[in-house]
Amino acid sequence: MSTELLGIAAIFGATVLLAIPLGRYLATVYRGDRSWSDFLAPLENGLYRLSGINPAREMSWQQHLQTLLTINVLWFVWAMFVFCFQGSLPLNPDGNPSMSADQAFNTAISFLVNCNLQHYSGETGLTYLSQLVGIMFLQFVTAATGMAACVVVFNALRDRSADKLGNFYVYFVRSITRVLLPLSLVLGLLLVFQGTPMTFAGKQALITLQGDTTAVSRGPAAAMIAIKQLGTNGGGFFGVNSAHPLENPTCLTNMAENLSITLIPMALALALGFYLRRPKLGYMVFGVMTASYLLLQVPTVYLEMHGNPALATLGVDQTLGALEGKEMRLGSAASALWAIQTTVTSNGSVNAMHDSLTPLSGMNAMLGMMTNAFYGGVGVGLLNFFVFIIVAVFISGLMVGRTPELLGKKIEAREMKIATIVALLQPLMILGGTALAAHLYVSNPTEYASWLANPGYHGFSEMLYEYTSAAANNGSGFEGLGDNTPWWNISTGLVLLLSRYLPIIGPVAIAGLLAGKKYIPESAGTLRVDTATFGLMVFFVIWIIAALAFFPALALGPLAEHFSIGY
Amino acid sequence: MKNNIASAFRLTLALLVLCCGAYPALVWGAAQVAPGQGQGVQVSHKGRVVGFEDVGQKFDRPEYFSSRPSAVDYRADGSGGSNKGPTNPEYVAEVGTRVAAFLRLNPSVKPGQVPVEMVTASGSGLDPHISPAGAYAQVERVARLRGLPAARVKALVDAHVQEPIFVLLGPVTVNVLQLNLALDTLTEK
Amino acid sequence: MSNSLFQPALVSEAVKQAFVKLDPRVMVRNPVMFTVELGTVVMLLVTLGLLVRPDPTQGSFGYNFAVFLVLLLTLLFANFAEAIAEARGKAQAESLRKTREETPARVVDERGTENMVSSSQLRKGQFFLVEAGEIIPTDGEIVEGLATIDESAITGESAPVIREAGGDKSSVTGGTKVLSDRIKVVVTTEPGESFLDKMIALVEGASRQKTPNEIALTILLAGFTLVFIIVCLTLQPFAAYANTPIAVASFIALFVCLIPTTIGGLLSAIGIAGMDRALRANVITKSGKAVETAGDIDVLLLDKTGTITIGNRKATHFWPAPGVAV
Amino acid sequence: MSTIASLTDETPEGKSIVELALTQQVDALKLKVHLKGAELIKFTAETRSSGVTLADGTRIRKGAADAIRQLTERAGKAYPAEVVERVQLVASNGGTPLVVSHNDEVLGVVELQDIIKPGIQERFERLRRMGIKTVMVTGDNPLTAKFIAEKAGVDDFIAEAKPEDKMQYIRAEQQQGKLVAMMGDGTNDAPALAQADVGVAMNSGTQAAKEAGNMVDLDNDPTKLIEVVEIGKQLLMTRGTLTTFSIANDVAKYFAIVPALFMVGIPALGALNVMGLKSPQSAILSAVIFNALLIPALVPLALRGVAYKPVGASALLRRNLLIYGLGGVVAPFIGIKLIDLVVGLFM
Repeated sequence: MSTELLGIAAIFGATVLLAIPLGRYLATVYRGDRSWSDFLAPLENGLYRLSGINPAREMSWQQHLQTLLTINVLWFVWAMFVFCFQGSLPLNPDGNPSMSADQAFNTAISFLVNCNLQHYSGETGLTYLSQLVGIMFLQFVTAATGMAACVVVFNALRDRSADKLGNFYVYFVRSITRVLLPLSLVLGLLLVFQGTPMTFAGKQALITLQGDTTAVSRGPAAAMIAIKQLGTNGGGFFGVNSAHPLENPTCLTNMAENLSITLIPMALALALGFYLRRPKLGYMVFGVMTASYLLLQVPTVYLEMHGNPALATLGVDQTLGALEGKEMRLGSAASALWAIQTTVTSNGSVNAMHDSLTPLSGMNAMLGMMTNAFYGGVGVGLLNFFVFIIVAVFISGLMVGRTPELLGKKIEAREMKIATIVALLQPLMILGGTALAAHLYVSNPTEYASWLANPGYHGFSEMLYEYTSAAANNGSGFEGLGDNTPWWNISTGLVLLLSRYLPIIGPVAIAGLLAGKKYIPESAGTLRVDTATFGLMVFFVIWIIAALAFFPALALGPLAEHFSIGY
Repeated sequence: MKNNIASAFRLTLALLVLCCGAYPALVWGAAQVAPGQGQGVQVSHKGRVVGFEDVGQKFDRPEYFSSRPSAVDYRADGSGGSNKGPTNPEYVAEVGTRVAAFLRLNPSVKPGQVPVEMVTASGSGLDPHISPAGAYAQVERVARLRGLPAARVKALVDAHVQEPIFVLLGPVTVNVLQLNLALDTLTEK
Repeated sequence: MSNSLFQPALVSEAVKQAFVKLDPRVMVRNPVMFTVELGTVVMLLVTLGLLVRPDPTQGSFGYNFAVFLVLLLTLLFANFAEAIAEARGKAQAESLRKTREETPARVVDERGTENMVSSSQLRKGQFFLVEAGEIIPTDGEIVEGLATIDESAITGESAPVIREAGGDKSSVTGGTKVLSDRIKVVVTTEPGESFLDKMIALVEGASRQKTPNEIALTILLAGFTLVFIIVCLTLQPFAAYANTPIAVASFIALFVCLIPTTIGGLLSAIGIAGMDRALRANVITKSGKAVETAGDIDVLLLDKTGTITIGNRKATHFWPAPGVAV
Repeated sequence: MSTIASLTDETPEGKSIVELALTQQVDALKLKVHLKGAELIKFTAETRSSGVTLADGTRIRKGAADAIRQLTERAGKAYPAEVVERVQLVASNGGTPLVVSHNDEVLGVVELQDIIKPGIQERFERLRRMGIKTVMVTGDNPLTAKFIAEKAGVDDFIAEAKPEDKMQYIRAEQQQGKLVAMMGDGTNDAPALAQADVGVAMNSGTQAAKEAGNMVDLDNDPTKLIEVVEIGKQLLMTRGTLTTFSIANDVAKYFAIVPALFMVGIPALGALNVMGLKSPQSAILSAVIFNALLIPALVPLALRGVAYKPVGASALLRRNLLIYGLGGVVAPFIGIKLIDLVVGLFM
């Protein structure tokens, strides 16, 4: 058991060790400084030429957002087309059908917003073409979108006054060519050599050793799984995601895939410091994120390794931990590690079924998504964190007797208004959605009986988790929830859209407004934001604001379930 | 704005070629020299493909080492967990039934020592592994039903215990398919 | 100025104002406390309803009434805080107002003819004369003469000051008293806009506007309030799912406790008190914003003379030239 | 002799020379005798000297070194090298040298020194720790200005300042994004007062200056700005700390009310009742009572303001976070529990 603990410590440690140089590299690439990857410049220039883009044209924050939204709409149309006609398009060896319009809509939206909530099962719901040019394409470009928006904010925070904040396409293309593609290639190759399929052959029928007839689904999985993990996308090739023995065959792939979840989000947090040439700022952000993350992670590992207390009296030897919904080859510790890392980062891929986690572990997973800023999704996690920084800067600025300022820019009513709206969104979406669903369920429990796979408090947790996952653009689920109904498709779809774009628009707008303000050089009276003290303040703000809003809901779900064991 | 749309459209096309053409082609090319040529590593017995090394299969005949319970009955063209909540009374009762069944099948195992993976469903429903404890608990039964000395079967299990990669990544496991395959080979000799 | 924060006279006035300020049209300016007022009204209705028809799920009448009373007290306390801050300013304004009472003014026209008019009739650009022992009728600048003036009425400083024509010390303030000599003054403000008038308006809070920081903070507090409105509203269906009906009193109590009533109730008192503290330091600020900005100052320009050094230079040595005896 | 020249001089400098003379046992009364029938020569910008011509025709002059030098040299008298040296030495020490002549013959040099206000260094040190740069504005020459600036501990100075120099300095600082405050009284200060972010006019100042600034100091005390800065900081700090306190309170309130809401329906949630409150109803009443009492309890703090200490922003934040953040989390646990003990007696 202690080797399992060492194993997850090694995964986490390796991620941090890789994230630091990657952070430096990201800063270099986005600043446009010389780096070893400059041999890719001709490829990028080719892309700009083909697309008629002038990479030297700088954009205002409004133009950035306009560009971002325009291209997103195009991708949506493209994805809809692929999913609706996949049955008649090539690369469909298993003869899977086209999607219905509403399911195509749901899937397109879900992948467009980098959420990857799946209301289909990969083996039967998609063709290989859809997996590649629909799903995998969106997994690349939506991750790059988040990163590009994040770099716009980086740029806006530099110590000067400016209206022009670089070219969106440049940030976007570089995110793909310099970061996502190379890393995906490395991970994809590792997966292939560990046994993950990369084939265009269809599923294989066979007779098992003891004589049963079965078939094994396959496909061009390795390439897609790599970007799924790296881009905090999470939508798996197979139905059960990385719990599937072909999607995640060994502990080595598990380490690599797990590491890939947090790698870029961690590196981006550090890159903030390197980009602004204030490395301490990056370490502060990283420190707050890590402390908060560990607050969720440590108890979860402990709980999952100590088994399900509800089974305590049944005569089961639980020295291996709680294994319902978990894979033997991965073990309870590595599954607990993944469960929290995937939820704090809005990745949403799973290597164990979250519905079967012990109650408080489930709560920690939800808290990771409710706060949605501990590392967070690629790019967007830092944007969420940025909103908390604004609130923290505001309150602590007042506390030291100065008009609050962030890196030399004054925070005023307009910025506060935007930050408040974005901060409000999360509780509104999660609590509002769950309240409506709970109300519907209570008003007609027989009609909606198929919704909840589990009764009581856990059933409530399933609904709460679903909206939390949607609002965090996470995509993981308490999968017992019968969510392929019009109600869940429509309501989560709306939540997805609002929760993707407002938290991008808001922080970019704030940063854009700040960038246009006069830069005030630091003095002894300025509150430095790259200190441990300010980090403590941000920590305080996130936990008080983000977590407390959900306390009553969590009390009725996981907490009630937990305390009821053996009561 | 019009320019914007045109650029976005052309960039989308270019990236489709790069990300969905060139990149998967590279991975696919590499797969051709990987174990299983990217088709998945297959396992044959007597010249017949009986399964994939990494994909678990159902063993409910008592002369085989059993696999873990599966929510999808090991149908590998799908996958899935039970999604049972930890305190769901129905679920707790089900585990109780499985514990009783396991004890009945393996009378040598004392209550309280039933390995957890043998009575809980895996996440994928296709878990190919059990723990060494889970295998050893079944040795007595399998040996009896196959008419083999228990020590031989135990030695077979010993030989199939897989230590974690780098000593620390993951738990110690036994691949049920390979164990049963070896068992069949041993019996047939 | 007394050090005591709670002088009896001020407190009784503030208590009265605490009730007056319950008017929803006044309360609505403070979103946090306004929602508390709404909650209080609901509590009152529930309590009254229980009188008519007892309902065991809502708890006893006594309990509900107690919750209502505490909520009402919360509102009154918040209003009291604002009122006591205002009252301190008002008391000061009152003493200033006494000095603004109508005073006779001796106006002179171009030909030197003198005319007695009331101070309120003085127009900008007119000239008037003041002699020792008279009160200066309005703000102006000395054009002729020099006088010692007692400004204690507005500064509280009893030592007389010297004002003279020309140079930088030519300004006189209405309401102050000439102690010696005779001066001719040109009126520099229209009636009702004199320094004294502005000061009174200011301390009374009539021209008090929310400062930028205060506005931003109000937005944040409104945000918090909205979050907790969401939390409380959604709790009802949650509780219904869990089969644990919640009494109205509990809902409102939860809501009122969660929203930032402490800062919400004290916010305007803090702002008024800030201006008031400036006033106590004998500084008149034209807006609350200026006080806030003062807190942000990075660079301070100070005149050497009078600030850094005492008055003027002093002779410290005599160095004789060679062959000269002292 | 210089004393004679100064006796008639009503400027502060002149008076101080007399004072100095008195300390050196010169009999002022005896001197006064000399003045009978004397003709006073006023200081003008052209001659840059003043003095007196006694009844017997003796000309006594004092003034700027080069002015007196001109006088002596025009009269064909020697201007001793020692005097030149002394003049330079005095000037470089921050003093103002006045050369005194008797019938165009140089008598010596009077050294005028600025007396720095006692305690002003500490105030500047305090300002520095608040992160505020202090700039001294003076009409003195740069050499003198530098000397005094160093002695008083100000960070920068504007020497030989004309009104437009102040303006320019303020503009330059503002260009860098800094907020500038200044104090002024004269009409020629009005533009600078208007330009500054905080302009404090002296009440004794001209109407124009009072109109241009956004504050008026009734005491005409030039150091008042320091107080105003602290008041501004206190105002913001009070808001910030009370907001923190208010929000931090929610933790304890949750632990009081949430168990109270659900304990009846879900007894297991009684585990959240960490304060061991007596009953759901007493818990709710205690929480709202605590919430209500907090307002009057904090009124004195709101009115007085949170004390400001110039210890640097981070240290200040740490201190306030500890008192109002941590205190805000802990205090209501104690407060609500105590109130519950009392309320419990009645329920």
